[in-house]
Amino acid sequence: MFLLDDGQRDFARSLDAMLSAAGTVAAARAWAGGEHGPGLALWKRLGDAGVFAPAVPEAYGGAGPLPVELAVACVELGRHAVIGPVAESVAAAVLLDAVGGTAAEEWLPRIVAGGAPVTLLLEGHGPYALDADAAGAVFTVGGGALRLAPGPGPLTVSADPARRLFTPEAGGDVLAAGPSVTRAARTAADWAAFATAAQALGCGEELLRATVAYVKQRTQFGVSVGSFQAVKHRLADTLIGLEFARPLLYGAALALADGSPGAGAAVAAAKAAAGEAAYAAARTALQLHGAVGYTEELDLAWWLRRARPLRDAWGTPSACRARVLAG
Amino acid sequence: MFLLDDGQRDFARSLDAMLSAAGTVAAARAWAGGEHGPGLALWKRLGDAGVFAPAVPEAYGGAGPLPVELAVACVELGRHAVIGPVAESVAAAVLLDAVGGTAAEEWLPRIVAGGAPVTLLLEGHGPYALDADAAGAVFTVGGGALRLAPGPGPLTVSADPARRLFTPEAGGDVLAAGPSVTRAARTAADWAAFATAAQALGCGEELLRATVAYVKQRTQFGVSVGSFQAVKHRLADTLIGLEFARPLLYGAALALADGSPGAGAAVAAAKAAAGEAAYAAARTALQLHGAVGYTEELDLAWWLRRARPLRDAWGTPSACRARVLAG
Amino acid sequence: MDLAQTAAVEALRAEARAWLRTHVPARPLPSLETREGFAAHREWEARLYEGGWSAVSWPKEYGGRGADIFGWLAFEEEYWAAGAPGRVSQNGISLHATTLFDHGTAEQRSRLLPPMASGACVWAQAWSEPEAGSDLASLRSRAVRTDGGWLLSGQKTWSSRAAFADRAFGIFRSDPGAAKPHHGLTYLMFGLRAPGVTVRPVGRLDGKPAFAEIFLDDVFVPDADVVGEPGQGWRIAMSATGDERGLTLRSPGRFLAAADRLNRLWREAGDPADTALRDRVADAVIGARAYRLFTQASASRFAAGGSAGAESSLNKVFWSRLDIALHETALDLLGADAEAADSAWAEGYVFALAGPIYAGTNEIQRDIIAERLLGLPKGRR
Amino acid sequence: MDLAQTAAVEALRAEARAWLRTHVPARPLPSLETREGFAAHREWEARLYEGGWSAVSWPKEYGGRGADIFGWLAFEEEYWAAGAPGRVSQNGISLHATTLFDHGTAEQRSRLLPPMASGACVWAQAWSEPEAGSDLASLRSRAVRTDGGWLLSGQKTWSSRAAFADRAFGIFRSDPGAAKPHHGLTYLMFGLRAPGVTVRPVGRLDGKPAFAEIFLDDVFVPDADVVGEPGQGWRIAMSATGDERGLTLRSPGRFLAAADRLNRLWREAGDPADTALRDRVADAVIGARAYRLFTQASASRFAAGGSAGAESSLNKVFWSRLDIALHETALDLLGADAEAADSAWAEGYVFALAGPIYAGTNEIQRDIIAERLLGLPKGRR
Repeated sequence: MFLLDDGQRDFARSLDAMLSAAGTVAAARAWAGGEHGPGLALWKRLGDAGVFAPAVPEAYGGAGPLPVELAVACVELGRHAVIGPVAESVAAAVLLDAVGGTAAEEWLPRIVAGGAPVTLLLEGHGPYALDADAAGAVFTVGGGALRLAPGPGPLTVSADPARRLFTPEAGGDVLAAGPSVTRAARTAADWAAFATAAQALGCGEELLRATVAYVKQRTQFGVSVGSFQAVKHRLADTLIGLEFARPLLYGAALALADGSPGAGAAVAAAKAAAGEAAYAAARTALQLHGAVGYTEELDLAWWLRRARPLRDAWGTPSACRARVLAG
Repeated sequence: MFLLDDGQRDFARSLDAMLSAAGTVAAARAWAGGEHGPGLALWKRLGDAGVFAPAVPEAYGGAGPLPVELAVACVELGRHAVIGPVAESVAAAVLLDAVGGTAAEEWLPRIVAGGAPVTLLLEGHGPYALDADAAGAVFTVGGGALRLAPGPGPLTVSADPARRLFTPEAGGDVLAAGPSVTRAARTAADWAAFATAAQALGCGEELLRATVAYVKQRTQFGVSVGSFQAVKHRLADTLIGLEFARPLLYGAALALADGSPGAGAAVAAAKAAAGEAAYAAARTALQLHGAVGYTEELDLAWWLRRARPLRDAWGTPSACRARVLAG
Repeated sequence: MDLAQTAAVEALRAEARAWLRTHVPARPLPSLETREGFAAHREWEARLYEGGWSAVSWPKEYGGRGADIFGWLAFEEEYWAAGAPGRVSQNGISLHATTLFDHGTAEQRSRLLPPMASGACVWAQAWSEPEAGSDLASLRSRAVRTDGGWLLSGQKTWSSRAAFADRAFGIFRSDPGAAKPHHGLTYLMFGLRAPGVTVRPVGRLDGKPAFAEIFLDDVFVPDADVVGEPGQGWRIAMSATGDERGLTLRSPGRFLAAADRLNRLWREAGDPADTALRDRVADAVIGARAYRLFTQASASRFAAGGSAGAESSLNKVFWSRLDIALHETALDLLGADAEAADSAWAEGYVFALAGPIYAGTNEIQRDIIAERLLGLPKGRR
Repeated sequence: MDLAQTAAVEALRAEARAWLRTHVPARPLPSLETREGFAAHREWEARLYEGGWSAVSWPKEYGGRGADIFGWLAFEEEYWAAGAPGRVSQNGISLHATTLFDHGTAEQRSRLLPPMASGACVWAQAWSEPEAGSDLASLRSRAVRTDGGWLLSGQKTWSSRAAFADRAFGIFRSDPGAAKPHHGLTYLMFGLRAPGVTVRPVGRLDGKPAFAEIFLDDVFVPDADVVGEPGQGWRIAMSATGDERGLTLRSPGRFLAAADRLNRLWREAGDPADTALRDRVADAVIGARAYRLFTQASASRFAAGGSAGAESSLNKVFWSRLDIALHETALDLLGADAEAADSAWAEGYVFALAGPIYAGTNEIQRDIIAERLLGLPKGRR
């Protein structure tokens, strides 16, 4: 059956409950200001809750690969605007597992436990390593070599201030090299796209929920804003976008689980659909909140500003569409 | 002033009045069935009304080039779903005038008088010559030579049955040859695109008018369909599309009148905008008429089916966009 | 969570694929919406029936295979992937038959279903009336009680397939004094060549008589051809348009096959550098895949005892938009040939244009989504 | 019909071009929405004023050039094409000044306009309140009559520029007992650092304090700072947002320059084979050209004695959509750099996002278009 089973649903519910109480927006605000304490504490709780276990094999203390469970977790992280290099830690886990050796032994148990976020930069995926200053390790892959970057490098401020972009210092120790590293990096990028698609879906779902709640209580011209047909139809379209992205996400999870040769294309389809749906949800949320949504005073801003970076990170819609047709 | 002057407005009004009484839909129905009588009679009246004079210089009995007046006329032809090779006759006039010689002397006076529609096929603009079986002459330009096709060739039925597509027989007498023919053909194609853009605008305007009238009188669930906000907003968007295409059309007319080097790009901008706006108007008209609009029983069908061919003929939106950026 | 299917479904899929490979006509049949094409499609239904493929989800006793929803979805994927002809019996098999299973008598089922499945009797629907399109509750056609049956009078319109079909089903006002407009309606069946029936074919945009107006003048319908209780027509008709119908109105197999054809057209005719068209082809492929997986999820919920409900409105808006976008993309790919009316893409485009209008306009579907799924206030439009 | 301009307009254009070539700062000023940038933009206004370019359409006596609408449009084209800084005095010059010309006294004009034009006094608007966004008639802030003037109390919000500006203009409820909600309002001016005024800057999405909340606690306004008759505030405010304002809210010159920058970015950074982005760049170029020509037509009608009326709603929806599409295209062209917040494109994108919301949401504009231009029924929404 193409439905989450009881265990998967329970996992989602318990994460949702934990994150609802965890003050994720306060952590984001601090993180944006360069104060990592609350974010790292939250990260530890994510590890305890088993968020990273689906990305790490049992041999290193995880439970993976379990892409469905990973999607479930990342949707909840997106729903709660959790900060940190989530997709990057997932991708690093996949990369290190494929490469093996001491780097895997050193870092995978820490990743699974939430001991430290790690981040990475893969050739062909832009110049930035997310949140490198807060990461326990900054991995880079380029020219067939996996390296540990010597430092986070300079900061570039993102449109979402809780996403901190760094251009890692070049060089660093080579941890592994050869065609297997390049292959592993390709797979890792697919997993990063997959985790990002899941976060985008969760982000879009929360934007829709918050906007529906707002238009129900907000009145203009003496009536509920939510009673205007134009508002209703725009929200209906937003729901359609999200509802049809979700099965693509879980379909991609099953393709990753099978190691199917079409997994990359399936991930790309999910990423394009979830990214576009989440961005459309953000545009809708902003328009229907009106001026108050345009400020950083509402917590909503942490979702509004994240939707577009999530749409583009680890595969723009255009790149994903090309990948879908390439098969 | 960027406004039609009194004479131009009078020209539009008198054409509108003439065509409202002329039974243009009946002519279209006959034309679609291969019966040319009513259409050719209408064509003669177009000539008498001065529709083709703006495309033909005074030396041949016309009044041109007067692109603004030509746009005014073609908008009205589009508004009334007038059949026949309108853009093709305009383009042939421009081509023959540039080439000169006996062909110009023979055909331009007939074109201006509405004595016979003529059609043409220009290399690089698809395989079809519109309405070749009803045309007094079928001109072709290919390989630097202007020819008179020996026959209309076989018929291909169009999605708009009143647009009859022919693949003219190859060969025929060479009327002129050389680089000047190729240059003239390029200019002629711009004028064809311009006349088509004008027809598209008129077609879209009539689709909007008819749909607004329909939703005002049609009721569902006990209220006027036109009172639903979703309907109102869709019609508002349709109006915006048309209202912003119109100045592009007249801007292109002025560029053609000046012989400005950017005239081709200006025509392309008008063609893309008017074509897309008219097609959007057709989609809106169909959706808001509902099932009754989906039949060929309403006269509306003659506009609904024409909008898309007008969007694509003599330059698809994509080709026009490329031309705009090429300058 | 998985997409694994039962052995029965996989066996059905394999058997269907094998049968279709040897039976699907090599050349496309003439258009279903012409007299000649209608006859050819009726013959094809007979061949499907002989193979046991006409109505796979029906019980075996009526010519089906007792397939569950997953079996039906698998069959549909194979059917459309094989390039098999359109289904002239669709109105009967997926709409009227559902009603007969839920509300008909055993006698009605054994009398009506086998000829429906074999194509011997093709059914048209007769819901809409000139003043009652999306607003079915305002129906005016009457059924007046008479000895041993009812006399039908009035006018039906937008009756798909009625130009060439044999019989029709619809609802009629049997109690004009009923308290509410959707009370006092009765679900009845009648022959399209019965005395008092006049069928006037109506051409759709491409001129093909895809539907008809039906004029009824004291047409006698025996009690045996009333479905369910008189006066319950609205409830019966609505139940057939609900839940599972949301899943079976347009199968994902259709769109998977169409997106696949579009992708092939793109590889053959497309300019590889034209990313604008490439993105639209990719969106069609993604959309078809999304629709397939969404339907698998809905079917899973349905099989697990859930109900589809307003979800089918999401479905309707999605596939109808997908269908138009897919065909518009194909036409743009065809360049100058797009204008030619006699291509499969052109016919598919005209067919797709009806999607956002019929079976409840997309505007109404969005109202339903907003009110029932998002809980937004009703009433103001 | 032509696009030829008068000799006066062409002379103005040539003079403006020459002046701008030598005066526009070589490096972009810091963002207008920061304290540092606000000060730099205020200095730029002083330089514009010295050159006589601050308010070209004002009469010469107040520091303008008496240019007509065509002159203003030509100046704006030159201004933005030259890459000149954003206008920190825009709210005053194009909105409040219009009101002063129409409804102010000679004393008010000579006292207030020159410092407005020189940047010595930067004005903020104070229309909206927390419970009155697009629905201005429900304003609650009060003006209570006192000796020689009025006492203002209440809260204003979404006050653009108020974080760093000097004075503000707005309407206040002076007669709470008036029969209708848009009666009994008065148009007043007050200092943002006057006793009783508290300004709380509000960060927009990118954190910059582009507007502020203004809390008023018995703020004294002398009678000399009432514009027009007390009680007529609604009519006065509406007249400033009508007709010509539809033309001058966002000049075509802005979008022509932005589309031109986008086209350059495309040529530098774009993949020539990427027709998907190429089409969007072309649409921005076409859109900017359409907006320019549409505005020329409106200005011509206006100059010929026509009124703009509901047409300005077409305008508003068009440019606000164009602005967002243009900036989204630029961001997509920038690739990974799109996410960086400190680019002109990123700031322009955030600014563009406000377009469909402010000055009457696009939803309200579409209602107006449907009702006033298409004659569709009012009331139900």
